[in-house]
This record gives sequence, structure tokens and C-alpha cells, in this order.
Amino acid sequence: MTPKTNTAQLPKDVLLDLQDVKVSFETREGTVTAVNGVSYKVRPGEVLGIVGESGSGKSVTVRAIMRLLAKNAIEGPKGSIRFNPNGDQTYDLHELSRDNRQIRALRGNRIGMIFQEPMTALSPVHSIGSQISRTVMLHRKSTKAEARARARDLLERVQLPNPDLMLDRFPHQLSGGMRQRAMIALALACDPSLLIADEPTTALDVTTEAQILELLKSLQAELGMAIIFITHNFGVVADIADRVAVMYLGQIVETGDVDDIFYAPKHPYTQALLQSIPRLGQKKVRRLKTIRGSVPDPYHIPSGCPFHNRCDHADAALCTQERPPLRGFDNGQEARCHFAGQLPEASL
Amino acid sequence: MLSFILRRTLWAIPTLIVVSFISFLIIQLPPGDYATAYAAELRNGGDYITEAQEEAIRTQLGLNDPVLLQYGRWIGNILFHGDFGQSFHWNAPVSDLIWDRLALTLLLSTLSLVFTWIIAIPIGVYSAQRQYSFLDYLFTVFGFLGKGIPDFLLALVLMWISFIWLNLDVGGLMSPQFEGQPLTWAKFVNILSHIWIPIVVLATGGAAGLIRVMRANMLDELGKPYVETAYAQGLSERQVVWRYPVRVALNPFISTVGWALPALFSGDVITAVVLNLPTTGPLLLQALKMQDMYLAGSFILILSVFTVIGTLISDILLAWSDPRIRYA
Amino acid sequence: MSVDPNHPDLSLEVAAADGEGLYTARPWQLIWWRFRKHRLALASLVFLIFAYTVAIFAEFVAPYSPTSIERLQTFVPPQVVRVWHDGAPHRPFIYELERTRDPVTARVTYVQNRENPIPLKFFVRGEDYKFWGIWRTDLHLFGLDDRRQKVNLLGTDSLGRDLFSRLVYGARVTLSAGLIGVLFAFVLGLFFGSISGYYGGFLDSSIQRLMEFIRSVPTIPLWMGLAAALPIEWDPLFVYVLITLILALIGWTHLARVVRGRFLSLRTEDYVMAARLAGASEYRVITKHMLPSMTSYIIAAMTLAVPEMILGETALSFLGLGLRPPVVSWGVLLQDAQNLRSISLAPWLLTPGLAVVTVVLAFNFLGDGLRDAADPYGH
Amino acid sequence: MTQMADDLLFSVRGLTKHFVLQQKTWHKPERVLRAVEDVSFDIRKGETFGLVGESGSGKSTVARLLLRAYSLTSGQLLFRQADNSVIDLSELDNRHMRPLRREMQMIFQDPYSSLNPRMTLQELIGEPMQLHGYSEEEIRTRVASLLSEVGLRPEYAARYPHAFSGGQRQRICIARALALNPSFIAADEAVSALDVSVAAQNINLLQDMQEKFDLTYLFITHDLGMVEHISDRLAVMYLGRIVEMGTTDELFAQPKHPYTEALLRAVPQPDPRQRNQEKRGALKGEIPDATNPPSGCAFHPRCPYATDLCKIERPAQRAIDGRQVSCHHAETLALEGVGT
Repeated sequence: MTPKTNTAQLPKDVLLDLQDVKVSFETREGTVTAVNGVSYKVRPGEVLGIVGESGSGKSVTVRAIMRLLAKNAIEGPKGSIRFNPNGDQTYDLHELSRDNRQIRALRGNRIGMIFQEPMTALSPVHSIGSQISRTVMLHRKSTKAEARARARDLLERVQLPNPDLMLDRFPHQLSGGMRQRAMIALALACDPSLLIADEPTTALDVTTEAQILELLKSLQAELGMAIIFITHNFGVVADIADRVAVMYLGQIVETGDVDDIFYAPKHPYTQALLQSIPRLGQKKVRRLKTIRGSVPDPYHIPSGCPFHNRCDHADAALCTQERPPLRGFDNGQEARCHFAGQLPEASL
Repeated sequence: MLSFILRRTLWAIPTLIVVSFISFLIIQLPPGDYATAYAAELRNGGDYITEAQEEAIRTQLGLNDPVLLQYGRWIGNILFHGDFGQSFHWNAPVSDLIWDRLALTLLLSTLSLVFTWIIAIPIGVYSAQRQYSFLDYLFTVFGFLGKGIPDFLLALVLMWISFIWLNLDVGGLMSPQFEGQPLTWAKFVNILSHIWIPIVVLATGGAAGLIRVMRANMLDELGKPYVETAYAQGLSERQVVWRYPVRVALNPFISTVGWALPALFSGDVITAVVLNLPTTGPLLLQALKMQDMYLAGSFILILSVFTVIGTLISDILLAWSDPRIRYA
Repeated sequence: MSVDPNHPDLSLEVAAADGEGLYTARPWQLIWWRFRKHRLALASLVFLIFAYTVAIFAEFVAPYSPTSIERLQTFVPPQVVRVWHDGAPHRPFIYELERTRDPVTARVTYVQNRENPIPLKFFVRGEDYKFWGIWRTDLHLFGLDDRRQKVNLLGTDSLGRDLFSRLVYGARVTLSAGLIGVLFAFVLGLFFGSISGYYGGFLDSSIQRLMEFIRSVPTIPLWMGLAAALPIEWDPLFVYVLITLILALIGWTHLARVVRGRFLSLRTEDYVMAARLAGASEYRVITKHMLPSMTSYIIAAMTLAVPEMILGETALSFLGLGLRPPVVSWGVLLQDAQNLRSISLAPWLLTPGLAVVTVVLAFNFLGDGLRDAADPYGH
Repeated sequence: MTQMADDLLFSVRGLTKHFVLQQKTWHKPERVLRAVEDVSFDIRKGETFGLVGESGSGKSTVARLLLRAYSLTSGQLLFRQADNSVIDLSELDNRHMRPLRREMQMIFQDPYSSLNPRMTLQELIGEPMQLHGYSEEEIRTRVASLLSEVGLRPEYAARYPHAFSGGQRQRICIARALALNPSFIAADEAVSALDVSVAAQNINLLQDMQEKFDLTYLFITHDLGMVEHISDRLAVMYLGRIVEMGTTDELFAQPKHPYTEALLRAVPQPDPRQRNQEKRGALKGEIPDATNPPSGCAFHPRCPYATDLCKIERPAQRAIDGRQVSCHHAETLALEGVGT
């Protein structure tokens, strides 16, 4: 199989490159646009955090990368998703169909993925060990014994107690945290260069969440893969991400280094969200800052800047009519707001 | 696992006792008893029998004893002597009448079950995977028809069609000239040319329902996160579907396999009557109509025992295939 | 007004309804809107209403008594009602039938006399009957003025009885047996299901054991055994009730399971607890909060159970274990079509089978449509 | 008549709830979930009392016991009624509880399942009033005013819940809870299911209502940031027991139970500079099975400070510096709090 490589080879320091990705879904009510022109890059070995509320399109975007979109999905005409797993070979993922051989060779091999619900994301009728070794055998053409040994190592690496015993355990015999560890072991089965984590700690208790985040951080340091970490929790992003992208209604409204996002947000949505979260040890105020209204449903996305009807700084003429461009700053920060950089400083 | 099997097996025992008791009650239900019937038979034959003689027979056979005692005697004879009693109508021991018919019934049922599964599983999986496709609709229509057409009607129509268009006389399991003959190639071919109708009839009814079940199970399972996980490992669509959701969707199936066997036994009662098959069904029907109660009760007992054992087997199979049950 | 994207928007089902109408639509209205989308279910509903109307007015709809024997009109094939005679339109009529005997095979055949159209009349006077056993009348929906000729839309049987009339009378027995059977089953199912689901604990587990036991008994032989145990000489009406009861005895476990499942899931719904915490009595919680959201499910489940009962009755009667002549039911009618010889001689004897299939399918479609529409809130 | 201090609304002593999951049979022992075990605390009038803990710690069960949605296995539940008399709720049966229901209400976590989809807002919000004998006219005007109170338009009264988003539904729940002018509201994870930007609005609404109607809250959450913001006093629960209780400020500034410390450490802070590699996730393992709790101090298998004593003997709850703590080593440990 000769992999199809693109004429435009991605530079060595870009692992994944999304340009203008657009995903809509054909439903009986009409077409819903879930992702509307998302672009971002992931560099080898970095952790990109993607934050957003429900319906912001963060999960759909990564499913477009994995080519695991639902069957009623329509992708935008222009967008591209390019992946450069080893630094010298670029795959045009956006051209691959769901069941394409090339993407199958990448999935579980160069790209690993972990999911929100550790309860249901593992097959209930197969043992942990057999699920992991099946992936190993699929991509590494190794024998059963080798794959099982590899599975055992992986379970040890994710710090599951008694890895030898765990190989033959079934998911329902493990606790939520242990299941998520097994899920991570499965995603790392073939040393991927990119790990996609879709809200992996949302269903877990706060103490377990902390353990899983610690584990992911140490594994990342050890194995050097890049991580796309999706969450709605700003605390989790602050803990794990190097860079952050904030999403709202299918668009990235702001990206930047984690410190810049948290200490010098440029987009009013980011600013307002950060201020509305009560946090530990903060000077107590009686009232929390809020964003007015609620997240619009995907069938009625406002015109112009989608945030204008909830924004305190919106200009009636400009923001309701014109979709703002992405404004870049010297520090690499970008914000999709007409007034980015001109708004009053409002951070923590 | 072993303790599970043991527990399930022990649990089957009280069920068997109750089932056998019910079978016995059915024997007892009709007014009159063996002695009455026997006396009536004798009188019809022109013999003279007094009330006192009839009563003597009754006492001799223990028919005046309490029901429980009679039940004990009946079940005791079956358990310890294999004696199911006497068929009044055939004037022969029940056990002589039952066994060879049971063998044929078993053959027919097993073949139909295998056939049912061979049809139902792939179609159910396909229908779920290609929901709302043309073939899915077609199978749905087939499923509804299969559910709506009574077995005996299907049997009648098939028989009629094959008679009119194929000019085959398809009643029975073989042509009359082969009956009682040793198995030869010709007889085998002849049986094959007969057996397909009952199998098609029995399998269509069963498959129609199972396709719906399999499709619904598969649709449930295909939406679950572990399927996405499997895709994310790089497995192809076929590998994902057959290794993961099908395994899980089959579990409710397995839980009915043991139960399907006796269901086919009883389902075949009606079909067998229509198609004039030498299986247990027609004999049971005849026994019931003649109120030949020892024969009928024994049949019901045996079928019930099959059902209980079938349920037991499917529970064990299910535990074997689904770790969630095994380790519960 | 925004709708949470995680919960499927109802307007998807009721796009026709305008915004505010949708938001203030009563639950039954939403169910109806959704049900309306299922064309097949809707058609089935119409068909079943038609079938039951015919069954209710059987004496009036049937041109003849189901038992009147006509020795010279045995095995008459179905007669076609025509509207075209002699190259010109004509009011609905049938041709006169002439009975001849094949000189070679000595078989009776019927030949249409193309010269002699006999007009079909509506609301004609015919045989006397007592409508619902109360009013004596001789009015029939349709028939012939000429008493010597008969109109046999579906032909006649071996005794020359009009199959159409028998089918119509049979519909009354078979269709009502299905309903009454389900009603018995429902009473049992509701009783056991609700105490099982509501009280839980020991009662629940014993009822569950009982249901498991019933499930593990082979149904058809048991039916047959019970049905066969009914003495032949009993009153047909009494036998009819007992047969439906036997059918119900087997069928109730499924309904009980549905009821119990709904009870269990509703009991843990927060809104049920909210009502209790608002001070609502047990009675009010059940009648006002739990039952309304169960009824649609239960109606759907009952609709799906009716065909089982109909098939059960038909099968038992077909085998000669259920209803017996002179009672006319579809199963009894099908007894005449039990062997190849009679079918090849008179294939129209299978029409009651066609009726069974149509009704059973209609109930299945209707039930499926109801089940889909039962929960308009898409949980 | 039973007595309690004047400033208390609730006085809970020895509250215990066991759920029998599996009756004893010949081959299986009885399985009992000890959801709440010997819990005692007081709620003062007008305060917000917080209850935190991981899932399975029994905090929701406590709320349901206070409102007598469940019967108690044992314990005493003193409640001050509107007329200032004190009554022991633990002894009341369902029928006698009914008149008391107007004084205590509950808000649930899932705004979708807590509203009967088959009732209009008018019927939903009006139901409690209808049950307590208000006239039709009174109900109509009060529903309208309650709706505007929680920021919804009065003309929405004719609508069904499916017309509203999660945040709005939660407001409907708040309106319903307020309908009878209760003195006490238990909010069980009332904002956990909402989007970040909407949660803040509803928290503010709850606080406004508290001020306006002189309400007392029991606020249950697993979000420590939220509980610190809203509650005056706080109890931390672990496996059905209270491990530490005190004023929120003190407890957060200087926890005295290792579990409180671990919880505080585990909270991910929206502050990249506070990334702390060693501290977070220091807690081993996960919350054990409540049907089979560990011996001694239930927390000992996960506690970094556990000694042999902790494995054998269960620590009693005792007062230290105006706080209740259940830890053998509470006095000697120097634990770390957060912030100010």
C-alpha cells in the first residue's frame, strides 16, 4: 500500500493542521452546522486544550479528524485536515472516507482516542487484555503472546494495580477510574503521535479526575505524544494544556498560550466565562459575574458574530451584521472579535 | 461459573416439580376418570359391567386416593420405571408411542432452528447497519408478514402452491412407499423433498420475529460508545460490527435459544397437523381430542421438561457468553 | 425561545405546528401529531375501525344467516359484482349461476348465465334475524330481490353456506375474543405489574419468579391441554369466555412486564418525587403523574398483544380445541380448509386466513405506530 | 415538646439510612448499602449549609431524608415550623408529613426529569398551592408573579416544559419550590448539569431569592468552588459519614481532616500558575464500595497519613477549634488549605 502523500508536505514541527473545517448535519428539521470554519495546528508533543460549552462543536471537530463523523454529516467544501505523524509523510485526512484503509491504518496506531464515558466506551463482553492486544496485533502484526505482553506493559504503565490480573478482567469489574486507565492503555497501544482525549474526566469524581490528569501529564512527558484535550472545565485546561482554543457555536473564538488565555483573554466570551466561575480561595463576592441569555440552539445561530446577542461590548451595527475576522497578536494569540485588543483588560 | 450453574440447576428442580404437577392436573381435569372411560369402552363393546365392578377397578387402580398420592404414584412410575402409563386409545404403553416420534421432532426442530438463525442473524445485522435502506424496508415487510401469517396458514398455502405448480404431494415426511423402509439414497432424497416445507414454515415464523429482535438489538448496540472505540482502534467496519456489537446483540438471542427449541416443538404441533408429519404434535392433538389423558399428560410433561431444561441451558450459555452475568 | 441541543427538538416531529402552538400543545395532541406521521399505522387504524364496525353490525352486513344450508349450492366460487353488461354500464349486478354436472368427472360446476343480470340491491329485505338478539328485523345491507338466487361474494362451503356471511359473523367472535382476551390479560398484568413495580421488595421478587415460571412453561401444549379439558357439551358462550381466559393466562406476563418496567422507571423520575415533596398523596401521585405517562405505553403494548390473542384463538379453533361449530369464528371457518383436497377444490375457503392476516398485520402496524408516538418527549 | 436552640431550623442527630439491596437468601448474604451512617449536624435559620463529597458519599440521601422522601433507619430530625414550634420529623408518617411539606422544598439536579412533561407551567408551579388549598384565582396570580420573579415571562404559564432550555427549566423548578413560601430549600446539585455561563445566572438567582424570602438552603454539590462561594457552613461527607464540619472559610483555609485537604487539592484551578505537579492527585484509589466499607476509619486505605490505629478503630467525631472532625490525628496534622 503506497500511502497517498500530499504535494504540500507539512513542516516537521506541525503534526496536525486543520484549515477551515466545516461540518453540518442533515436532519429532518434541516441542516445544522456544528462546526463552522475551524482552523488549528497541533505541534508534536504539545497539549492543545479545547474548551467550550455544550453544542460548541468541540467533539465534532475531533471526530472529523478521526473520520468518525455520523453518516448524516456533510463536510464543508474547502476545509482540509492534514496529518504528519512521523514528520516526513503528510496524510490528507479530509479526503479519506470513514472506512478507508489509510485512516484505519492510522487510527489506534498513530492517533489514539479516549472518550468521556469509561463505563460504556469499552466492550462489555471482551476482557481488557483482549481488547488491547487486538489493537496491537492489528497494527503491529505481532503474535498473540507478544501482543498480550505488550498489553500487560501498557496496563502497568497506566498504573493499574496487578496488571497480570487485569488482563483478564472485564470492564464491569473495574471502577470508573480504573476503566479510564484501561481506556488510556488502549489508546496508547501503538505509541501514537497524537492522543485525542474527549472530556476524559467529566464523568469522574474530582479526586479521580486529578489522578487521571496526573497520569496523562506524566505519560505525555514520558512518551512525547501530542494531546488534543477537550473539556468544558477551565480548571482542567489550566492544569494540562500548553495552548488553548476556546470554542463557541462551531467556531474558535480565541486561541493562545495557556497563560495568555487565562491572564489576558482578548475575546469577550473568554473573559466573561473566566469571570463567571467561582474559584477556590478567591476573594468572596456576593454575586457572580454572568453572561446574559443562554447558548442559542444550533438551528438558530445568530448572524454576524454569533456571540453578539450575549456580549456586553457588541456594536449594534457591526457585530450583528459582520462575522468578525480572526485577529492575531504578537504573542501568537488570536481572537475572533471586531474589537479584540481594544477591550478593557478583564482577566481573573 | 460452576456455582452459577449449580445454583441455576437447583432452581430448575422446583420448577420441574410444579410443571409435572400441572401436567398431572391436566390429566385429571376432564370429568370422569380412567375407570369411567374403561367401563364405557367395555359397554360399547357389548360387555356388561356393573357399577360395583367399575368401582372395584377404580379402587384397584387407586383412583379414589387423594390427588397428591396419585400424583406421587404417577411421577414415581415415570421416574423409577420409565412407565408413563397406558394409552387408552392406542391400548399400548405411552412410552412405546412417544420415543420414535420425539426423535423426528427433535431432528425437525433443530434443523428449523439452525435455518432460522442462518436467515435471521445476517439479515438483522444488515438491516440495522443499513437502516432505512431499500433492503431494510423489504426485510421489515417480510418480518411483519412472518409475524402476521399463522404457521398453519403458511403451511397450507405452501402446500397448495407446491401441489399446483410443482405438482408435488408434500404431505408427510416421505412418500408412502418409503415408510418403514431402511434408509437408502432414494429415501433420503425423498425425505429432503418433503422436509423443506415444514422447515420453511417453522423457520419463517421464527425468523421474522428474530430479525426484528436482532435489528432492534443491533441498533441499540451500534449507538454505544464502545463501538466508536472499536472504530478508533482502526478496525474495519466489518470487523467492528461482527466482533463487538454483534457479540453483545446476540446475548438476548442466546437467552432464548434454549427456549426456542421447545417453542419449535410446540409450534410444530400445528404445522405438523396440517402437513401430516409423523412428529409428536399430531399425536398430542389426537390424545387431547380423545381425552387420552395419560398420553396427553405425558406429552405435556415431556415438552415442559424440555422447556425447563432448555431455559436452563440458555441461561448457562448466556452466562458463558456475557461476563456481566457470569460475574454478577 | 431556545431548545437544548442535547434533547431532540420536538418541532422535528411536528414541523407543521407553529411555534407557540407547539409549546402549548397538550400531550395527547403531540402524540397524535407524531402518530399521524405513520401513514401505515393511520391506515391500519382506519381499517380496524372498519373491521370492528362490520363485526358489530354483523347481522345487518351479512346477507344471509351463517348457518343456513343450501344443498344445491355447494362450493359455489366467489361471484364477481359487475357494473358492465352487454357493452353498457349497468347498476351493480351479478350473473345468474347455473349448476351443471360435468358428464365425465361428475363434478358439479357453476356456469354464469350471461343473459341474465340480477341487480344487487342495498337495504333489501331478506332472512329474518334478531339484531343483537333484541330487535327482530329482516333488513340487510345488500342482497338480491330474487330469493331463489343468492349472492356469494366469497363463494360457499361444502354445505352451501355463504362464506361472506360466515366471515362477517366470525369477525364478531374472533375480533372480540382478541379484545376480551387482552382485557383479561391487562387486568392481570396491571394488577401484578403495578404491585410488583410499585412496592418492589419481596412481593416484586415473588411475582418475578412467578412470571419466570410461566415463561418457562411451553405455551401451546398447555393451551391445548387446558382447552381440550373443556367439556364439549358446555354452553358455547361459556366455552368462548373460558378460551379467552386461557389465552389471557398465557399472555398477561408480557403486559405485566411492561407495566412493571414503566412503574419502576417512573418511580425514580425526579418529577414524581417532586410531586410527593409538594405534598401530593400517593393516590394523586399515581393518578396524576404516573398513570398519564404510562397509558400511552400500555395502550401500545395492548394493541400489540391483541394479534397474539387472535392468532391464538384461530390456531386453537383450527385444531378443533377451541371454539367449535355451531359457533362461527375465523379459526372454525379455517377448519374447512384443513387439507389439500378441499383447498384445491375450493381455494376461496382460505379467505378467512386472509382476514386473519390482514387484521393481525393492521394491529401490528397500529401498535408500532402507537409505540413510536407514545412518548412525544423523546427520552 | 422537643427543644432546640432558637437560631436553628434543623437539628439532626444520629441520622442513619440503610438500603437493603439484596434480601438474605439461602445462597447469598444480605447486602446492605449504608448510605448514611450516624450523621449529626445543625442548620441555622437563614444560612446556606453546604454538603460536599464524592459520588456515593451519601450527600443526596441526607437531603432526601431531611425532607422525608425516605424513611429513616434511625435518628432524630428536629425541625422548627413557621409558628416556631419544634417537631421531630423522624416520627411522622407520610400523611402527617403532608402539611409540613409547604415549609420545605427541593430542587433537583436534572432539570429535564424533574418537571412532569405532561403538565403546563401553570399546573406545575400551581400544583403545590393546589394541594395546600389555595383558590384558583390565587394560584393564577401567584404563578404569574413567581414566573417573573425567576426571570421568565408570565405568559409562558400555558407552555409545557419541553419549550425551555436546561437553565430555564431549572428556573421553573426554583419557582415551583418557592410557590408555598417555604423556609427551607434543599438544592441537590442544582447547577451541576448546566453550562458554565448559565450556572452562574442560576446561582445568583438562588442567592437573590434567599435574601428576598429569608430562605435557608441545604446546598449539595461536588464543586468545591461553588460551595465555597455560596455556603456559610459546610460538612464534608465520606462513605455516609461526616468527616469534617465547620464554617466554610475556616475549613477551606485550614482543613483538619486529610480527606478535606485531598478534596481541596484535587480541584482543578482555572489558574495555570497553580499547576502543581506533586500535590494534585495525591489521593490513592477511589471511594470504596459502601456495602462493604473498610474497617476502622473508612478513609484509611486512601489516607496518606494513616497509621495502624486508623485501620482498627473508627475515629469519633469531636469538636476542635469550633469545628467537628472525625480523625484520630486531627490535632497533630498540619494540613494545607487554599487561598486567602
